[in-house]
Amino acid sequence: MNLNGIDDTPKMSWWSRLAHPGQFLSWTRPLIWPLAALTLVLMLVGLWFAFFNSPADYQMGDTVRIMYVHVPTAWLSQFVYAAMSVSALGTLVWRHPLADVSMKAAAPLGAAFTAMALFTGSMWGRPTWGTFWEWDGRMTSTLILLFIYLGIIALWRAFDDQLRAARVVAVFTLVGAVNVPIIKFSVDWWSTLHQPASVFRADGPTMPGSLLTPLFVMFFAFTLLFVTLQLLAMHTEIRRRRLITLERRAAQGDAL
Amino acid sequence: MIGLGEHAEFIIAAYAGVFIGLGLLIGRIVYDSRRVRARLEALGDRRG
Amino acid sequence: MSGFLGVLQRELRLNLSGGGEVLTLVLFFIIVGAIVPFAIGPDQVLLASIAPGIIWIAAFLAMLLGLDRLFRPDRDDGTLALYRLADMSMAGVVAAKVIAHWLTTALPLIIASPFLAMILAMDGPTFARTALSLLLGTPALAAFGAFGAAVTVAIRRGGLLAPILIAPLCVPVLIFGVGAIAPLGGPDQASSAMLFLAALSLMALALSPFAAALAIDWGEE
Amino acid sequence: MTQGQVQHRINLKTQALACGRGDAVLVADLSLEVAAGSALLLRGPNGAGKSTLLLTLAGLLRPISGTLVFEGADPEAGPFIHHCGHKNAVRPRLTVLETLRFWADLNGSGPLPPAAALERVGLARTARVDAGYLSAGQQRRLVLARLLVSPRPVWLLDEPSAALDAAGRELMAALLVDHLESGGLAVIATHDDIALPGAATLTLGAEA
Repeated sequence: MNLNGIDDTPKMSWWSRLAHPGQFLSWTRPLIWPLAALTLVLMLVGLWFAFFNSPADYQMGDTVRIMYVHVPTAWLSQFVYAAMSVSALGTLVWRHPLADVSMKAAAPLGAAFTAMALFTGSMWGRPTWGTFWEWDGRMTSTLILLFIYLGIIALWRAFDDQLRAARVVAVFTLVGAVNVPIIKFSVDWWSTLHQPASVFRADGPTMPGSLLTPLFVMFFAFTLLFVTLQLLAMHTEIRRRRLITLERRAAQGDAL
Repeated sequence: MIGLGEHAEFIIAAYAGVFIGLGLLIGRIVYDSRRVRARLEALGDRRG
Repeated sequence: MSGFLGVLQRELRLNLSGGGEVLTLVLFFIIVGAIVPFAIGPDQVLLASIAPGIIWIAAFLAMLLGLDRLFRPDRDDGTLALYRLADMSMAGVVAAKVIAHWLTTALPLIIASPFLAMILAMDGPTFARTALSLLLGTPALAAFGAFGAAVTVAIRRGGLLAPILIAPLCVPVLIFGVGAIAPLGGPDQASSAMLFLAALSLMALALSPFAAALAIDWGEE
Repeated sequence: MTQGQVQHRINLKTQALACGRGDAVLVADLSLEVAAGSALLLRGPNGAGKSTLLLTLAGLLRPISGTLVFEGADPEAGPFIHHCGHKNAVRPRLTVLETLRFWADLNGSGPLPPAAALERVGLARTARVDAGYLSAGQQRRLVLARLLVSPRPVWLLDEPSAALDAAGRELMAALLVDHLESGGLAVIATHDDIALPGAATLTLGAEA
């Protein structure tokens, strides 16, 4: 607690100028359409590769094509959490106003990608393992990650005051980030205990190049898609906050 | 399109699921963005 | 230090005096454990094999149930504001509360667990391991629980949210807790699970007071 | 019976302080100075921001802008502020003496033992009674005893005289006079007249 002199005079560096939500809005707004176009192109190229220009795997057959959507969404489910944790640090340590916004925008995206990773995983699992759901280490820890995402979204929604919410959610996100590796470790330990060891490693380094090309294209397409959506959602959130302020001011004006 | 082998339905379901999901996600974010912008404009904010 | 003891003493006094909350939680624990055989049938062999899991689940649920009384009454009556201006850190307050919470919820459950072990057809050595794993694992549940309660204390109707937030974080505790009892992977696995469980409890106890204090301070500010 | 101890001298200064809840500003551009040994009475209609200002001064709410300094405060010496809000922080299940002992443990105890403080605020006979049986005015007296068991130079009191009877108000005024004489500082939000010679008055929300 800093009682002996609270000084909030802003230091004007490029950092704090970028931190200003209005500046951020006007600087990144021109990026949205090019990013969206690039995402679309990469996605189409990736789909073309995935369906027309890649062979079936000699072991898994055509089901390997599910990998081109499964691996990118599974990657994003973790990458979005990492992005959220960095934003949470921004909120806690630097009290960066954009960090709050970024955290809030990322949570539903992360939950959606995690849900997609689980869905494609089970679609892959049915032909490969013969069951939609297998309690293997990766599926299980992804499911728990989804629960954490949903908890964070519920926490955001439960607060009335978004500034307060941001700090509390930031603490929770970071505690979650510390816990995710522990959860992963414990779940791996548990699943090897209960069933014969690991099934297969599709993303291992031994994959032939013909499978890697579509995978990389899709990987970048999905990552760019996340970046685009994240920017757009951040813009909306900044505007929403401005809207709330304006509405409140209007209401106060009426009251006076 | 090439044949998808014996498990075609799962491959199609996976892709359809992901792209329907993405569609819903994009739709929600774009709709939200439009709505907030429209309300801002209604309040007379010109900064976009 | 006198502040720490003061908080501890007050929590114990409040939880043990008259209110009967402690007995209610123990009753809940026993009823949850006793209701399982009705759902899966009175097969002694089956019951004995899943008894460690049942006891852990019942303890887990009972501890989640008691979370809401950890900080909310203090927030409602203004004591939380007092803590923030007290001559001790908020982390110290939380640590005292975690200890009191463990003493008034987990310890009674462990004391009551022989009854569940008996009706769930557990044998002696298994029960000994169960008691040990509960003893080592419940501090982590108390610590995580205090963190969940701290995160949701500023929310008016946060009572249901805390268990939802905390349950995923408690998965490792359940895994190692049950893993330390059921010798699925042989005795080696069970003893390493016991060590993991102890490590988890130590880490949670050391870190959660600070995280919870941060959440309380910033949720109230 | 006075507190018999000279307080650490602390002056309160604010400059262009704005405070409120969330980002809704309730009190704007407030510059005030309260010197050690003097008191400031906050007045104003409901909703003018008296409680919010007190919470901000106590450091329980973050100021929206401006500066807030307690001159002469030693950050090493621990907290130096008593804040008494609307809520009494009294739990029904604990006895009066237990409650006060807990506060003394929490805030650091001074020369005055809890039992003597209870006597000073006229609650000596209820010491063994559950705090839940106290009337609203008696609970308020118990809160005053909290100020006595842990000497701190800055008192921020929110409606301290609410629910107090005439004798209780006299008692409160006497405690305040003792506190100021020993070099303490007080900011009091109130609707009642408190007999404090030489106290400045600040009226919030007058223009609204």
